[in-house]
Amino acid sequence: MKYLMAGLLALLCGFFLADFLFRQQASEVKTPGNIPFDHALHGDSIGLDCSHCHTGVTYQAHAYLPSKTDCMDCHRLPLTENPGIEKLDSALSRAEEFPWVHKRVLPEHVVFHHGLHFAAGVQCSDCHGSTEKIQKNRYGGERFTMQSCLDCHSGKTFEGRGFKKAAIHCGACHR
Amino acid sequence: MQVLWGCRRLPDLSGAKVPEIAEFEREVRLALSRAKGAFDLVQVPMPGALDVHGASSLNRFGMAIDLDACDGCGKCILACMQENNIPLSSKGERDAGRFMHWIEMHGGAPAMCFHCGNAPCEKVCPTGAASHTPDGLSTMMYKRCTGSRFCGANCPVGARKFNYVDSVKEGLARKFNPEVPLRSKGVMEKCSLCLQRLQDHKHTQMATRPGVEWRGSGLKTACSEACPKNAIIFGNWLDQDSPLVQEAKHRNLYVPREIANLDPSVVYMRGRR
Amino acid sequence: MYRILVYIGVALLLLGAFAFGVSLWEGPTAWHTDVRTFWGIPISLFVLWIGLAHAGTLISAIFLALGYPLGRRTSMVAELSTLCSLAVAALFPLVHLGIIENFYMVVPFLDARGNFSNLRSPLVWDFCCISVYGLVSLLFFATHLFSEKFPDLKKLIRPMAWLLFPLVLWVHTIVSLDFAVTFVPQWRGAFFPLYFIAGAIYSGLALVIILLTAEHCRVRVLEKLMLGLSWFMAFFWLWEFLLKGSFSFEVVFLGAVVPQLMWLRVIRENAFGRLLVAFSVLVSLGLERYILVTPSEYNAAEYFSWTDLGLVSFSLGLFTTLFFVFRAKFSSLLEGEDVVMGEIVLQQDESDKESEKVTLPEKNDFSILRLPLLIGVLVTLLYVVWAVSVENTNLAPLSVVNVAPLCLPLLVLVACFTLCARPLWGISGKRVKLVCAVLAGILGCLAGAFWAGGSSDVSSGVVSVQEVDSPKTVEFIWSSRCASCHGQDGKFNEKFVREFYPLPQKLTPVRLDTLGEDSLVKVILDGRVNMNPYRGRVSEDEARGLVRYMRHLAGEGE
Amino acid sequence: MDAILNALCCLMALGTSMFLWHRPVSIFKETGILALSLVVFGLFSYLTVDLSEPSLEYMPFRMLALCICFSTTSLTSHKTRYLVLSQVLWLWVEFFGGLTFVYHGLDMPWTRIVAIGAGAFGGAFLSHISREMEFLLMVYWIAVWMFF
Repeated sequence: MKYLMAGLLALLCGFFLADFLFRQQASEVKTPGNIPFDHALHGDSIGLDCSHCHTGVTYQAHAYLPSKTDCMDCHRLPLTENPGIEKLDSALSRAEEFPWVHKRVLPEHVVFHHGLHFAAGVQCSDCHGSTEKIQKNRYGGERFTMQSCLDCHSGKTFEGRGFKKAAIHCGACHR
Repeated sequence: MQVLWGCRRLPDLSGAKVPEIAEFEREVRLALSRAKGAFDLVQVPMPGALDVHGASSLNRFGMAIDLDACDGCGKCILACMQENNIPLSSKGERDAGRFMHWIEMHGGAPAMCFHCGNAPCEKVCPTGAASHTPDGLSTMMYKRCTGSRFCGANCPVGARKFNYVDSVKEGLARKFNPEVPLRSKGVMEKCSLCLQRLQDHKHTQMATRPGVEWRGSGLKTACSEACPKNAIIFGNWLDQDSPLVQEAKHRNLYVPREIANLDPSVVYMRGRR
Repeated sequence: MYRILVYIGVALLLLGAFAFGVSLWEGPTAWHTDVRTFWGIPISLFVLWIGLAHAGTLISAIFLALGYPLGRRTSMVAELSTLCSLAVAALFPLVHLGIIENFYMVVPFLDARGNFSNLRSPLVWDFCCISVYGLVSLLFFATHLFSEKFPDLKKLIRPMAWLLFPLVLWVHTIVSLDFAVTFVPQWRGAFFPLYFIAGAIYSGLALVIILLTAEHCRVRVLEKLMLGLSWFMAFFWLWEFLLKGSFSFEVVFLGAVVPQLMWLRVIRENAFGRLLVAFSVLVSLGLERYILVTPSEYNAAEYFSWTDLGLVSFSLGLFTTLFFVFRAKFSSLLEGEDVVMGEIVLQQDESDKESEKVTLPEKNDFSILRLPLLIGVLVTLLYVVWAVSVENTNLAPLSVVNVAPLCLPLLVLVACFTLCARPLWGISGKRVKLVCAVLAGILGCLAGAFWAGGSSDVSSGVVSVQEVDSPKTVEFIWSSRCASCHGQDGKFNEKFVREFYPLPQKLTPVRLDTLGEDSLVKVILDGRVNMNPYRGRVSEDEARGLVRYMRHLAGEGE
Repeated sequence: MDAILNALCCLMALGTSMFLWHRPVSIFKETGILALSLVVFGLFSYLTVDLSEPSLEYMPFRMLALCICFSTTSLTSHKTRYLVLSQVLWLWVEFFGGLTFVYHGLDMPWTRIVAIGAGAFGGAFLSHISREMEFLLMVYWIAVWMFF
């Protein structure tokens, strides 16, 4: 009997262990430069939407990242009384032209079009989490899995949002 | 883990030698000199919508190859290789009579995958890597392929190509087109009807002009672009004003006998009516 | 005796091992293929060995089920040969694959990515049938093996035989469908199931006869059966010829003509004569499989590369080694006292003489089987319903016909486990139980890995700033570039500007018109007091477009 | 295939089945008779029907199955069991033959399969088989062959 129990236990443990080890890993890419960027400060609190910095997000495949110039649009003047602000401005002025460059987390055989999903009414926060949630200085803390795509495409998630069922055949997102 | 899931590794291009374009041209000439026998053609009506549950009623993409115009110059083959990053085939492969070309000359006429509406290859693929899109493409999901080659054995016209060698490591592959991933060793591949172009075109339109129905108008495959005689016409069989339908309307359409009752999307045109 | 045979086996194994390694390393280029044939020697060897794996169970199980049990030794030898040739057969489909580590994608189950293998493919059926067949015949062998020591196992043997009876035929039917389903003209044939089963039993009988000769005993009934089957095979070859005009002299000669030598007393009574016939049958069937698998115009057998031969010898060696090692290991258990050593003469009428004492009335069989079968049926039904209803990424829907081939294996597997798991567990010692527990753990790991499906590698590309010349439409530029201060609707983004910036100029239609388009374009590109320069981020035309859009917004504002 | 040919098939199956299972039962005799009858069936269908028609390429084997079904009625022991098994064999031939047709775009002979299946299932519950029952079964099989 006790061996039976042991076997069952081993079975379960093995399953969950292997699942944990082999599951799709979150790919985290550090941004260059030591500027801790806080999405929360730049989001709704000052009435900006993501597309102000991620200029492609509303209508193109890639969301893109702001260039130094884009940052400087606002940071030309000291914006707050916060003592850290000079440090930030000087860091910015020293930063290279494209401070934010990161590796795409999307596998090469997967197609994802940001604009398409924006047009379909999907909010950035639906996949990337709200500006408060996004970790400082991190990218891709989210665990994007094919399952999460499929769930939404086949209408399992976001019932309330009235999304249309989307294609789930391989050719829709893979090449 | 990388070993176990090696199937999902990216081809490592670092250090691998990359062939010159001249080599691709040379191989195309070689392939032309070894053209296969002509198909035994039978006449068919114009393809309609797929009769599969869940098929699109708006789009069914396909091509018509004008046998009267085509002079078998083989420019389409080269264009296809450059669009889809098709690797050169190794010496051993050539000796075995195998090229990776998605387009091959059969009796002086180009032949690629005919994208049968009722494709035998898809039925026997164990993993579902070979599957159909609602708009009539027989697609190949490389990362899902386990290389059982059942599809290849079951393709009546032998349109499927198997990656017998690791073309990247052998320095046979060149990434002309960043949009198309390189295929790893042990994977089946074939004409995708330039799936990437269709996807990009569709996504851009749906993002910038939501609400407008996408019929893929104005789109062309690499081969049809490259053809100097304009003998390969790409279009949407269900769109009355697509160049394909416009042309095919008053021509006789033919397909190889082997696949005549498999509802192919790619056909040959000959003679006017 | 066994030692010598094991040595021979090891020798062959080592000869072939290199070829095996090469084909693992090189992949499908290692053996002969060409433009038309994608498959090759591994698949032919697979078909051959899976065929050989059948006679074992057939002889012991089916004869037993039908009430004509053979001597214990005969049936045990047959079952052992089944297991060993199954082990050999199972290797080759793996070798055949282009990406071996992807074989798990064939398992007909859902993984965490939402992938479901394509149940319409005979390969999936194949995979299930063969794995189930392996497991069940292992259980059958174990039950049969220990039934001497533990008599209460005896009553299980017949019911299990009844379960194996259909399964064994089913498996080879499915193997034949791999071919019959395709569009290859040489493989067309609705009669392939029978053709393959006949071939399987034929070759399997030959193998068992060889093994029994090594045992220094002889079972006449098997020889008679083989001879009888040779006539059936002859007809199948005739039919193939009538249908497709395909005909191979070697195959027919070795497979249908040579066996008739058994009519001669000299050959029949002489062990070497029997061996000769049996081997010629094996060779003929092997050749037939190869010719079948490589449907080229020419006779592909002439194109044998050394790897092909190496793989053949590997399979032979592996079988011989496995078989005789285990044979020696179990020899004490194999020889029941009810076995007539040496000559075993068996007629159907007097069969009960050497038969084991398991001939219970059949009513008993079915009363034992009832519950397991019920459970099996329920599980199978559940699976079918689930498999058909699961949302698969494949366009064409599944039909019952696609799932039907999976039903029997699943049913038999479940039934067999519910039938004999408990008794076997009861008699097994501590070590066995421990091993089982460990195996369960490993199984769990595999299942988990399968479920997780692994991690895709990220792309090599990078994401950076947007280039100017990428296609844009003015509204989008406005919302991304201008709206942060000027507001989506041309009014200000109060939250932002009031707090951090002096208010920008109000954009009334009057003001815009007085300034004029060109100067406004200049402002957008080169900036003004608090207005940022956008040259390099916005093209001139886009700036012009923006001005028009601004005017339009202002117009709406009034 | 037209009715006359079908009738001929049934007759031949019936005829050959008469030779089976006469005591003393010996492997050689039975296998020999079966193999011979297969040859007869094969040549018959080769001469009469057009074999390029895919649905006919397993004719002789269907006839063999039918013949075995007929022959079981003349058994003396385990009649019920072999009656069921022989019908299952026929079912087997029809079902997997049909399966290959499905993949070639033809459709499954469902009515026939269901009919044979019903026969096999029902047969399993016969306590003993009288002469009349044998006759009825034969008629049933012939009907299945002719009309489905």
